[in-house]
Amino acid sequence: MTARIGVVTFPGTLDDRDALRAARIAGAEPVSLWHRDKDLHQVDAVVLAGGFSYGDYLRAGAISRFSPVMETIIEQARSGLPVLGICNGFQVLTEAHLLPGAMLRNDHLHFVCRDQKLRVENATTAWTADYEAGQEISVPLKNMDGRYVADERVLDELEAEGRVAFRYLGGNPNGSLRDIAGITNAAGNVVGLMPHPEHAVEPLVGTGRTDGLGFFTSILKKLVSA
Amino acid sequence: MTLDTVKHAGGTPDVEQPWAELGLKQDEYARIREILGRRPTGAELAMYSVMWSEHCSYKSSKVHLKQFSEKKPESDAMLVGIGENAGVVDVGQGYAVTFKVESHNHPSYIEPYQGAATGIGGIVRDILAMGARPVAVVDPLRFGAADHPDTKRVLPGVVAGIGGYGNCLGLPNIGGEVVFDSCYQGNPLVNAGCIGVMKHEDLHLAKASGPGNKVILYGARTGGDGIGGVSVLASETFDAAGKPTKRPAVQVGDPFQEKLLIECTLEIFREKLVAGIQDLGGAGLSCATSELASAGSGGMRVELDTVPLRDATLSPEEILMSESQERMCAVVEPDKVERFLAICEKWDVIATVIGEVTDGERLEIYWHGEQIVDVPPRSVAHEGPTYHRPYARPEWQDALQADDAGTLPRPGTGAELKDQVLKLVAHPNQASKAWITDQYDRFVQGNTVLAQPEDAGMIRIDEETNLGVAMATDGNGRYAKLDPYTGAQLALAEAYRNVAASGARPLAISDCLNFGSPEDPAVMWQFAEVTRGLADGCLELGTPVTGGNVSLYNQTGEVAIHPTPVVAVLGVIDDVTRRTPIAFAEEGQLLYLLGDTREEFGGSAWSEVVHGHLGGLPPRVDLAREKLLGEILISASRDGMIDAAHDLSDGGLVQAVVESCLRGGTGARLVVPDGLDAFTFLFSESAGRAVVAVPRSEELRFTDMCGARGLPATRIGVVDGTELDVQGEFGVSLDELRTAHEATVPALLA
Amino acid sequence: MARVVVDVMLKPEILDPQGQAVQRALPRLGFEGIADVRQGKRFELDVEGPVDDAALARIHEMAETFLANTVIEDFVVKVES
Amino acid sequence: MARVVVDVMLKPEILDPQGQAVQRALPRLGFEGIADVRQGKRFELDVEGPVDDAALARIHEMAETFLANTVIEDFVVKVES
Ligand SMILES: Nc1ncnc2c1ncn2[C@@H]1O[C@H](COP(=O)(O)OP(=O)(O)O)[C@@H](O)[C@H]1O
Ligand SMILES: [Mg+2]
Repeated sequence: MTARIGVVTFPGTLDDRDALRAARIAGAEPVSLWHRDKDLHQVDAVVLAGGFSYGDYLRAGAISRFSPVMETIIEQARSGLPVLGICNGFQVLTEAHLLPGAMLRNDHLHFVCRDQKLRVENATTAWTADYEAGQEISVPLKNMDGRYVADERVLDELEAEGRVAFRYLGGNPNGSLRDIAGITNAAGNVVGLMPHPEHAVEPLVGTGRTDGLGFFTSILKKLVSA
Repeated sequence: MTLDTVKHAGGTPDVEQPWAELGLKQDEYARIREILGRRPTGAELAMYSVMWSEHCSYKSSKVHLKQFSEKKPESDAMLVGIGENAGVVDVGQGYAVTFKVESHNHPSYIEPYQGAATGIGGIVRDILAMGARPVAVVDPLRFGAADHPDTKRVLPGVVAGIGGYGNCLGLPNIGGEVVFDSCYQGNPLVNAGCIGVMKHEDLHLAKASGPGNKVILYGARTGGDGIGGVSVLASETFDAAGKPTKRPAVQVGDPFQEKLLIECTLEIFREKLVAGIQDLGGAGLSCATSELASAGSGGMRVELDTVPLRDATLSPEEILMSESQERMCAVVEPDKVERFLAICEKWDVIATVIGEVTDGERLEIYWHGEQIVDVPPRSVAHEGPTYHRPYARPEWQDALQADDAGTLPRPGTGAELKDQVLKLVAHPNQASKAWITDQYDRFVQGNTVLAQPEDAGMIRIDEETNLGVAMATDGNGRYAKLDPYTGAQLALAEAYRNVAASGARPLAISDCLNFGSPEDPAVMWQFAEVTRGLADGCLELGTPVTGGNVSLYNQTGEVAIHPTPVVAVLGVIDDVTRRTPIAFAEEGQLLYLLGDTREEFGGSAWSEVVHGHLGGLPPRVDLAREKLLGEILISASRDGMIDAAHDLSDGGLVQAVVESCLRGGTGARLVVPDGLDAFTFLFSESAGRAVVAVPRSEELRFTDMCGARGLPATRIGVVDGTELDVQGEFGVSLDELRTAHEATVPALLA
Repeated sequence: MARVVVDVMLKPEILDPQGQAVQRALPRLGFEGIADVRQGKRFELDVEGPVDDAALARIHEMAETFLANTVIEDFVVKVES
Repeated sequence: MARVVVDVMLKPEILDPQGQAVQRALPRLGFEGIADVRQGKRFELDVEGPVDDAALARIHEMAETFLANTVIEDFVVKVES
């Protein structure tokens, strides 16, 4: 038995095919979800993939957040559906207030594409259980609006509750407060991060590392054992 | 104002018409009258003027471009040749690849961000129109002097525009060039290339056949963008003040709309819903309708009122000339129209039936029920004027060639050599371009095997079999200025060598030929020499030209840019796991220099960096040798005999070794081979060379192969330590090299 | 048709690198005496029908839920004369 | 300190993809009756010293040469009260 991992395509989503491929490589059954369709087609988990949905016009993620598929995802995420937001997906999750804070233009004002070192700070979420707490991984980072901000109170709360899931190492690439690369909700089912684990699942392409595969094997193990 | 209908034109032969303002010559206007047997209507005049412009008709260049077909090498790979939107080559396993390079030079000078962005948009639609899924882009760029204030305006905007558009489309940027030279001040070159992949059966051509078939315009609404842009921006000598036009000369791109257009079009292809398709680029609807009709059975009728507008005040002439971006035109059988429109609706793409294919031989366009265009489409699209412009070798050419770089003072000591090496790798032209290329997404789509700063970009196109394609673009304006014929062949040879160094087999080329004004006989001579050199070179290398682009009038006043042929070579690799990177990664591996090194410094990076000199002759070209070198590099990669390879080009051996060391994070110890002095060894730019890293276990097999095939292979050192050590001359730490190489561009631009 | 403008600015406590980049460039271009620059967004809405209190209330709601992200941004709604 | 605002908008004839995307989204969010949306930039400048004619002339020049690209954009300079 395997699990069904849904990947949403909004107009302008780019990394949906990569996320589907990553789910497949991890051993899951990949399922395409369409933004206009409220039905999640019995998936066990959802990935909101990277890209420029609606061109990132207005604000990254701001328009997609109001799509029909998000209505269902927001509702089910609140009752435990595992959701991973990567890059644009992370932006959608903050715009939808499933995760606190907001994403802003990189402090250097340029798009940045690089191989990024991260530390996995929380290895208990639905999407990170296959990592060790404190483990260092490298995955591609590529974004224009990757600067994570939230007010001090929220940041302190995230830190205190162990909800900073990933932190940048070797230089903060975008001015994110407290070097935050990704966070989780309190229940650990909703996780968002700027770097792209789905681009780091095969030794042949990208940066040649497979450090991102753990996201997909984590969720798969959790779902299959559940 | 009364509508200038065909009927009205027939009855008013003496009306004054603004043919000169539209860029037509008197004899061209006379020819239009002759073709039509009356004066043209305003709309017809608009169409002819834009389609007969230099940019669309290639009137100055086509007599020379003919050579690419006449001297075409025998190649089984060509599926579609010159003349279509882009050429198509067979890469095996049922796959075909289409690729092309185009220029967006003048618009990018006026509005760097949008000019460059729409350059990417345009080339991507070209590729899409062939039936292919775009899989990667490349961007060969030239700017004025690196420290000139205007470069600081133009470059960041151009780079942000290329990134902003390409990243948003989800197309990995896998290569390109950045060159600074004051000759490009005021005339930066923004060339953009795209690669697309399809199955053989998905090939689509731009033609409208089958009377009764519907003509569908889909994508963005039509606005006043770039009206006159084609003729004013792309074809006239650019005057710095810029001519104020009533409508914006600049197009603004909407990459989000284009992404939808791509996905929508691919879905339409998958369901086999189109009989012919054409992208809208320069000359907009004028071009799309006349080219589709001209290539098809000939007749087409269009109701211009049905075109969805962004600006309701546009006149019919303006609608025909508008260069609004993100539009495509398809010819669809009537029973497939409904499904076609449904797919467009799914992707939020506006689609409208604007006309149909007729069984006549005329392109007829109506506005409010009245006929405003009635022309033979071939006369607009394919039978424009041809110029045999005079050309002559400039009188300064001899003096330039006589100013031999070989006589320049050379470094005398190890310390001087070291100093000049550091200067070389830190010069803006040789420095790391990571500050620029890190603004481009190179990972998207998850198939990028190699990208910058590798010799060639490489994309996997089949996940099961690991079939892949590679591309490199090159062009050295300094060489071409010294000798255009040789310069063109050097551009070709370098791109070819880069592709081979990555392990891929070069198959075919595209080119973008950037020159000054064709009205200057010296420039025309450069153009004639470059095309001759390129055609001869392609014949010898067996790599046909599949298509390309010519950009003329890159000049301010009397001063033209260096002749700058940019060549893109496409290669194929059966198994991308066998690719060869440039990084020296394994200590103890042996470094071999392949090819012959001569004292060749004309046009070299060294002569520029150390002496600010341009003169003499460029390096000699030996294409048979290039071919042999390529075969060796490809065999060695396939059979696992080498772990790294880097071609030698500007900056010579030392530049290549520094790049490979920095990429791998290892040092190297070099020994100057017998018969060479250290300076020539390090800085010469002799063509037909590469440096490779050979595992010790493979050394014998590798040198045997080179020996048996007659390629000189000289052992020059070993991968080792944390510095670059040239025995008996100098040593320099990787850290120092890295700082020199990587700090320059950010310091100039950040 | 009536025009309503919505100005959206980053909250004062949020770093505005775009504004800063503009400010830093000014002296180089020969413009002195600008102590601070903030860059925000301006939306011009063409409204069908009367711009009465009900319409303004709707636009206010639109700004709050959509045009601005109030986690990081403030906004102002103005009717253009 | 005095505040001067520079509003930069794309010229009416220039495509505004951002404004269009916003406008297209509005009906889906339940906001009807907005015929057109244009999105531009708003710069808030804090000016040292008096905002007299000379200062405004300088700001006008700054807007023309730097804040706006007049090939595609129009701008308006306003003193905030
Ligand atoms: N504008 C650009 N866009 C993408 N890649 C670039 C660009 N400029 C340079 N590169 C990449 O940087 C690397 C070094 O460039 P270059 O020195 O011109 O290569 P070479 O000399 O081998 O042709 C190559 O991988 C090239 O593709
Ligand atoms: Mg190279």
